[in-house]
Amino acid sequence: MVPDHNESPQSPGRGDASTERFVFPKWTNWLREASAVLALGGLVYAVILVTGVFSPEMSALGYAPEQPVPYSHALHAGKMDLDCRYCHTTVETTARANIPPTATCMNCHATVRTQSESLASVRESFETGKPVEWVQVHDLPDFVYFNHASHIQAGVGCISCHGRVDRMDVVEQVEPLTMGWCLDCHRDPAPNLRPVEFVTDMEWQTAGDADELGRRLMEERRITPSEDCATCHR
Amino acid sequence: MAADTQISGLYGLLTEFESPSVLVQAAAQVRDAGYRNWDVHTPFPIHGMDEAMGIRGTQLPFVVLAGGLIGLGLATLMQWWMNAVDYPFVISGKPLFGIPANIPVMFELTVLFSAFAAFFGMWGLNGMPKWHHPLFANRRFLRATQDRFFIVIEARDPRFRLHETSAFLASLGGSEVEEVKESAED
Amino acid sequence: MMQGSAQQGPAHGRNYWRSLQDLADSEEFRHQLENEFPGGVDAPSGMTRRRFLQIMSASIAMTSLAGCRWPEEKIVPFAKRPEGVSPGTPMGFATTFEVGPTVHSVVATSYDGRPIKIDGNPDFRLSGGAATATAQASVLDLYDPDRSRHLLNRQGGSTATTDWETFAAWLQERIAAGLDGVAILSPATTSPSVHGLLARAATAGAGIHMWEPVCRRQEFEGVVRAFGRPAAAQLHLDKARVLVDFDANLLQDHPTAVHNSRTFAAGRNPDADQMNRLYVWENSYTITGGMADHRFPVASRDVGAAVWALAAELVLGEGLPLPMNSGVDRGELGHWRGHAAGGEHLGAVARDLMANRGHGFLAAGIRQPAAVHALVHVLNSALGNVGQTVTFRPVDLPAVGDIAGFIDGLDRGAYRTVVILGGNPVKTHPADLGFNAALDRAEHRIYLGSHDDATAKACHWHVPQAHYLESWGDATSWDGTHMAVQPLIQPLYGGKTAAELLSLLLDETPRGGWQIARDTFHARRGGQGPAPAEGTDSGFEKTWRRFLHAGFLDGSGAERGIALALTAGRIAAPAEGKALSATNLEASFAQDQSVHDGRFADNAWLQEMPDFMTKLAWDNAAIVGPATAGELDVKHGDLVTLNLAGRTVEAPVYVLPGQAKYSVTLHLGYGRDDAGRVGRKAGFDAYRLRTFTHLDTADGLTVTKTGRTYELATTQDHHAIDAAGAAEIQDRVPRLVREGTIGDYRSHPEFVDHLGLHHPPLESLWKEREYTGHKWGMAIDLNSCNGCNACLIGCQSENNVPVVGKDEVALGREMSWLRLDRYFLGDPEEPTVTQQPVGCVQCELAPCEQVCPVAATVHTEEGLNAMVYNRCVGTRYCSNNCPYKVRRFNWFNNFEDLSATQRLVLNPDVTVRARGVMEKCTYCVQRIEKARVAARVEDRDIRDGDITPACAQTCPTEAIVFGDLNDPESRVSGLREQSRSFDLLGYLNIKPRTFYMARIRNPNPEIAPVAEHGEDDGHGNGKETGDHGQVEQAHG
Amino acid sequence: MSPAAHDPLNNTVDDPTRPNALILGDNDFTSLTVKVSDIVLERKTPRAWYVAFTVTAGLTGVLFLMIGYLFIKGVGVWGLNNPVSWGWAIVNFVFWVGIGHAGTLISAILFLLRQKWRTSINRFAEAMTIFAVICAGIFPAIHVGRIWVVYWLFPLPNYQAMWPNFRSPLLWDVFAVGTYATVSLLFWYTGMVPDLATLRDRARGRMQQIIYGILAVGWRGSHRHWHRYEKAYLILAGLATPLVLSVHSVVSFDFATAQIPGWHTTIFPPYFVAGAVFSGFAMVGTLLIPARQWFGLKEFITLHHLENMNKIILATGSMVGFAYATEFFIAWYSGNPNESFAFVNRAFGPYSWAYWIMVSCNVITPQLFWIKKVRTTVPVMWAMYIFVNIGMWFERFVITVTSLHRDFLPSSWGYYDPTVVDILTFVGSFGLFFTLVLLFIRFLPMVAMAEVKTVMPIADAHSGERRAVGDYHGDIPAASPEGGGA
Repeated sequence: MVPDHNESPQSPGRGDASTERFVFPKWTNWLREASAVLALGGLVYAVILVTGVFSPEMSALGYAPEQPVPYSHALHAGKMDLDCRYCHTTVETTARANIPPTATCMNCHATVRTQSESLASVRESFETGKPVEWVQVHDLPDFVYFNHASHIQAGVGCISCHGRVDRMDVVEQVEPLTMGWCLDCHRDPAPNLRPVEFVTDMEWQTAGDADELGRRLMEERRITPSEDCATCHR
Repeated sequence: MAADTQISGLYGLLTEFESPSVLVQAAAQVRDAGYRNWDVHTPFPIHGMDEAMGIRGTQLPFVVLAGGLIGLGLATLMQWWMNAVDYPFVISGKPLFGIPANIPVMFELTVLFSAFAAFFGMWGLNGMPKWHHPLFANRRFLRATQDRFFIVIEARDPRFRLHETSAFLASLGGSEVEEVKESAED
Repeated sequence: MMQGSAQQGPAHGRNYWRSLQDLADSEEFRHQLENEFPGGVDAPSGMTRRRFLQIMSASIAMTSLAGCRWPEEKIVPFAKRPEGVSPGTPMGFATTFEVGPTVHSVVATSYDGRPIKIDGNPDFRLSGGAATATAQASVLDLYDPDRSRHLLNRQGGSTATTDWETFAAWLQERIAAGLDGVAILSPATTSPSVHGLLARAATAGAGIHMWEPVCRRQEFEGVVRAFGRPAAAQLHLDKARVLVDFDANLLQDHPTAVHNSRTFAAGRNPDADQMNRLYVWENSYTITGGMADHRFPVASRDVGAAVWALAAELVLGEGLPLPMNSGVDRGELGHWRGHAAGGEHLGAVARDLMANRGHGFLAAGIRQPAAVHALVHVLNSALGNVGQTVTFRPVDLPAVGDIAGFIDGLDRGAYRTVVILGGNPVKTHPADLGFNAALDRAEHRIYLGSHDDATAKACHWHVPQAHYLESWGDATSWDGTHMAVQPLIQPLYGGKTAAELLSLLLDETPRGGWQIARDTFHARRGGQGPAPAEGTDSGFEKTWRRFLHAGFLDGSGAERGIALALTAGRIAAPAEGKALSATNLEASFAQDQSVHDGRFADNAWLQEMPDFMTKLAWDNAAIVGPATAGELDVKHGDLVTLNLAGRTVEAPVYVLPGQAKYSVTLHLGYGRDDAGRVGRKAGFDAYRLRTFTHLDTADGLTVTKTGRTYELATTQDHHAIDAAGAAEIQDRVPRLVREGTIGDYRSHPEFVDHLGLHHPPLESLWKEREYTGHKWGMAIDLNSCNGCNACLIGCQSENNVPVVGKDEVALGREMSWLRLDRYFLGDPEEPTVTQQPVGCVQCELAPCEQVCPVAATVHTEEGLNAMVYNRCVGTRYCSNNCPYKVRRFNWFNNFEDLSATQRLVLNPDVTVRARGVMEKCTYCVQRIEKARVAARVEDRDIRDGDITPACAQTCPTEAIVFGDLNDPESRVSGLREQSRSFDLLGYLNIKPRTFYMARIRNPNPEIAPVAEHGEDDGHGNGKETGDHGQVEQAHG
Repeated sequence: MSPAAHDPLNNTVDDPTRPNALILGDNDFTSLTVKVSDIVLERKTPRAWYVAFTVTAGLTGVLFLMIGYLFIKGVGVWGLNNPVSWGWAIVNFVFWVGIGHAGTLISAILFLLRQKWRTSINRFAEAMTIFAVICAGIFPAIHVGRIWVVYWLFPLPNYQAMWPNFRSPLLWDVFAVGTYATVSLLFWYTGMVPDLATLRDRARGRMQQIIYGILAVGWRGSHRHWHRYEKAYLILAGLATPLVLSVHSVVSFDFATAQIPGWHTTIFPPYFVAGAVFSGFAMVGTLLIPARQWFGLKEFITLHHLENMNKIILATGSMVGFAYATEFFIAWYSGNPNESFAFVNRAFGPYSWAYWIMVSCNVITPQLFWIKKVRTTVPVMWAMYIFVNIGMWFERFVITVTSLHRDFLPSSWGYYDPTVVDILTFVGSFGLFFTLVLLFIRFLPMVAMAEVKTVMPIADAHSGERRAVGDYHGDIPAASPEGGGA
């Protein structure tokens, strides 16, 4: 864009031809719209980043680590219909749902599939007393105090948090287990409540309206889930 | 006619003044001559020029008002929804929503949104940023931001006739009238 | 990764929240697992439930930091789960903690096999659920990283690590010929097993000597002089209406101090018909002195004179007849009548005692000579108190030599092999006996000790001593009850007990601690020979199990005791020494309430625990009174040289109000240059001035300034208070710590209301929230609280409160959630003192909450001021706005330097707080939630008493009561209704949930004419009626 | 007065018949443009600038080192403790925010009040405002315990489903300071666009033309643009005026809504604003005097300007002094013993040294500006500015620390000493501030050329006509030569 004008004013107010002028090309006028779009897009991107990508949902959902023993819940809890509490014995009475000791496995596997290769490490553990190191799937931060017993006693089914474990060959996390997700249920527990006797039943469905049943159970059992911070954080 | 502008690639005609007082009178004459697509370029805002050019008030205050109201509404709704509806906390035994504690944020967001409205509204109404303009190619025009005063009549003005307009401009008391070319397409 | 850093911060974020589970896969932990519990258990089935290896494996192991998700965690279940154990559920076991002759019956809480907390044994009469600060802190010693980890053999300057078997083989060869030439130096112990073994050793020819730096020898001698036989005096303070404490510090330095505190507090109920009255003569303020209605500061050596003067006043002034065999010469009494040490009010005290014959009680402290004790017993007998407020349990004192005999034996060459059963005598021995040189003469020196300390380094063999939580054993309580010591954990470092070492010396087949304790138990029940083998005698097993379960053998003690008759020979009057002056000061050696005699120097909780009176942490000091300091021209923090009979030590000066003139108190047990990392730099070594002839007090101390100063870290008065500030404190304190006399209280029960600040009626700008469910609240009775610090350590242990070290304390960054505010009022030479425990008071209109920008501290539906550590960003605004300044900020990562072993002590029910996070008392919300879950599981409501915060649980005087203010039947509601209740800073209209009960003093009207208390608010008649609980809000 | 009257650069003569000129020397549009823009475009950067820049950049480095250390170790590296949880960081924050008030005040309030003398100094003052607010903004961000989660203070959607607490004054601070910084930046930038266009059009280097070209967003002096521009500027000034009053009011709420004696005071908002203006003007003066000296701007930033600033300093300094007195009066009059003690303790307690430094610098020193000789003698006034800066820092120190160190319960009384990290962080913030100032005077137009042109006598399109009262061009000397630009 060479200027077409060679006359140079001689005053100190510059405009002299001694230097070349840079004139922005015409397309630069599009940058106005482009920058507006970029700014808006950036804002949307940041919100998505914070709410979505930084959220545990992105990293935790679908987490299905390989376990040292290829134990299939689908086989044991599904096909063979073992009750959850056969192995996770303390779930009704204590904060933790225990992982069964090797001895529990050997209750059956002392006689069943005694030569199976995949059970070799179980047998070894039983003989040496060295425990099997399972990989924890549902892992809350340590500043969160979750109590299995009180949830079981309130009639929250295993399925509400752990999903259809009876269909999982490898256990995977199906719920986000975030604070917001916990709060959803604490604020409106009715849909997730069932009679206590059915908490471990994966197939259980109410005949009537789940919400209505939930509300009735809340009343009967005086279930008023707390939203206090101190309930879970102390 | 506008048509011959297109053909010649002419953007408009420019004339230069040295004193603001002459400029104001010249502008009034351009206004009186009935031109519409014309402008005055000055290094600083000149008092009385609005009248001389016949510019009516800008819409900007309404834009700002709208921005301010949006800010105020957003602040009120946000504080109410966040602290009283979506996640209510018991804080120092206070009510979940109380105007006094929310006034500072309401005020700040009102001002913030108004300021954004004023800033972006002004540039938007001015059609800016606009880094490219035919006038920038003119050497003499560089002094428009320094110490000289210009009147430019665009070729697309319905009353624009190259020779008549040129003569009219020359009669206003400025220095030599110059043609400004439309830039080539990039 | 992203998740982890967002929540927990960069770099070492993990450590903050996960300290428990973190350790599981660390190198150190594996090392412990594999190498440090190598042996089997010596009691096959008795130990099953506590098999550490198995139980530890239940913890959750953490592995790599791999992946974008937060780190993978591993769950390591049991291979075979022991019966009755469910992971993550704490269990309590009764055991016994012994400090010299003091025995604490405790319940230790075990979490996945780790002992994490010590509480008093609620079933045992003398503890009643309360435990002293020392007993509670003892669990930390278990995890002390500086404990000896190996059996060491030092020969000719080289140190070799060896093992028990090698040592046992060597020792048995050495003593094959018998125990002649063997000397055993033992600290004091009450263990019948050890006593039995020592007696057998003596029979076998060994020389037995005892050295306990702070012992009750003179007390027993006093009983012998008065009654002709040794006995342990059993105190029944609840029956006493007038108590006179001569330097005895009954509420702290007594084997039944916890029980004494409780019974004393019971006798001080201002609403009962009778309220007891306490007179104290002592040189340095003790907690007992703090509780006194009348306290007379007097040099420790002059306490005896005060007793004589009181005796003279009683006998000659009030005509108290002296009983038969009193051993007191009436003529001699005349000499003492009106002696200056007794003070001008002695007549009034005497009359008070005479008026309450049979309901009085006099006691002398262990630092007083036997003759003083004897005279006190005579007076108790004469006043008819024996059999009422004091009874006796006859004991047989073992025939053992003292440390002088031990040194003599070494010097004579009689002892060639020396076995030291703990106690670190190289550090604690009297300075004048040439102990170290004598010890060097022994050919073989064996030391059983917890640390590789100075004594260990002076010996050839160092056997690591087992912590009591790792040990089997037994003990005898003050009332004679047979107590059980049982382990909760396998010895971490292969430690042994004294009994086990003695068994190695004496038994052909050395027995383990379990067997020894069983055998002794068997013998105690009248059995002959060894205890029946396990499972062979079901009757025995049943009682043994009951014994272990309870922690003591029920009925084996003398609950009442008996009255003894006087058989005294002539009781010698104290010798009058040269008058004390600024150039002839008294050095008074005292046990320290933190480190005792130095044995707890490595206990960080105790080191950081502020002294209840000086508020000094991490140090001892030469304590002088204000007037004496003025005469000596020394200031607080000046470093001075103390010179006692040519022995010198440098010490910082602490000017303490109420210290007797010309008496300098020096606390023992500091300056341990042989201690571990915790105790090494703390304080100065007072043992270097302490001689065998003057173990308790010595004249002739001089103080010279060095011109240097020393930084003393205190948790109160962090900075010297200027005159205006001091005046303001004097003005302000009566409004904060309200107190009055029993006279005021009876005539104007609402007097407490008038002590507050005058202010218009308090109104809120908004409609206040109503709490309809539970409404937790706490009452703290200032009338009972004596400031013993037990609550402080209980809180620290329960809530993972970090230790920050001396430098941080000096800056004012101590972390204690609960603090004891100590205020002196009145004349600095004879001030009164009050203690006020202050933790978060859980204001309903909490000022901290409204200023938190991220809502990290909010109210729960039950009115708790919850602190959410994981939400806190650390603006510290809440702390600024807290009028009580009870919030504590983690200025650094306070857990960074803790090893995996040290982290074992942390309570997994409470979040370990990160750097940059505010923390505070939450009324032990974890216990509230636990009670709630328990109630939910059992489908019932929470009952009053279901929830006891750690501080309330351990309070010896039951001064802290927690409960539901909405439950009209709860204890705390009842206290709220009482007219003594008041809110601290209630006029700020913040509605604290913790309230205080005013202290009521019971001064002798003869000494303090009926008082001005209650009138000194300047508007005494402006009383308004109203809810007493809300008095301050209704009226100022 | 007579010697001063002979000084051609003295326009502070008290002569009611002859108003003082705002722009001195024989200047027209051209010479003004040249003199100002050549500082940026033509003049060789003085060696002193490089020396100064090296020093300030080094100090900025110290600031970031200290922040890094703080980040690694924790807030404990400062001298804070339990009663005194806020120390130098908050003091520095309030100090810098206060300084940041002068710019917007000059731009906005003086603009609305038609004080034409503002045009020479407003650019500089606004720039200083931005830089001071940047320095201020650092402190609240780094003073929190967990810096990496400080974004929780913003109402961002998150998986905890939590929102900030809008009742907290700290949150108000976030909004107030954030808004203030944003609006100040918009205002400053808006004002600078015509001057950036001047630089663009005078620049000879291609890079300069491009950069200033981008920043000038295509400004070409169109009057249709000027029309909206002036409206927008007026609106922004109108918005910034309550804002400038609100920012320090909100900052004062941090203290005033707390219940610590010495903080819990209704007088704080006006008192803080007066103090802020006071300290801001002092800081503007501190920087302006060397700048006008070294860059030959005495004709545009005249003694008259400085004198006017000194009058404002005198006025606001007196307000501050009055506020100090009022606090004591109310402390006594309220009958609240805690409040009374807080003030007795301020004046006579362990921190009395800080209190008396504050009083001497803030109350006594500015009173000397009653004397005309003092307020028109440059070195003297510069020394006074330094005193005021020191005094105002101590004011914040006194308010923050002495109130905290002894509050309700004597058991928790303490004392606060800064650590080396505290001190270096503060010194480093000056480094950052001066670095930014140096960059500003090197790369951006220090004087608002377009605005100054409007107050030059020749700018008046109606020159010769009778002036209306209160007209924007009010004070043009009648005797000044007409049409100087011809």
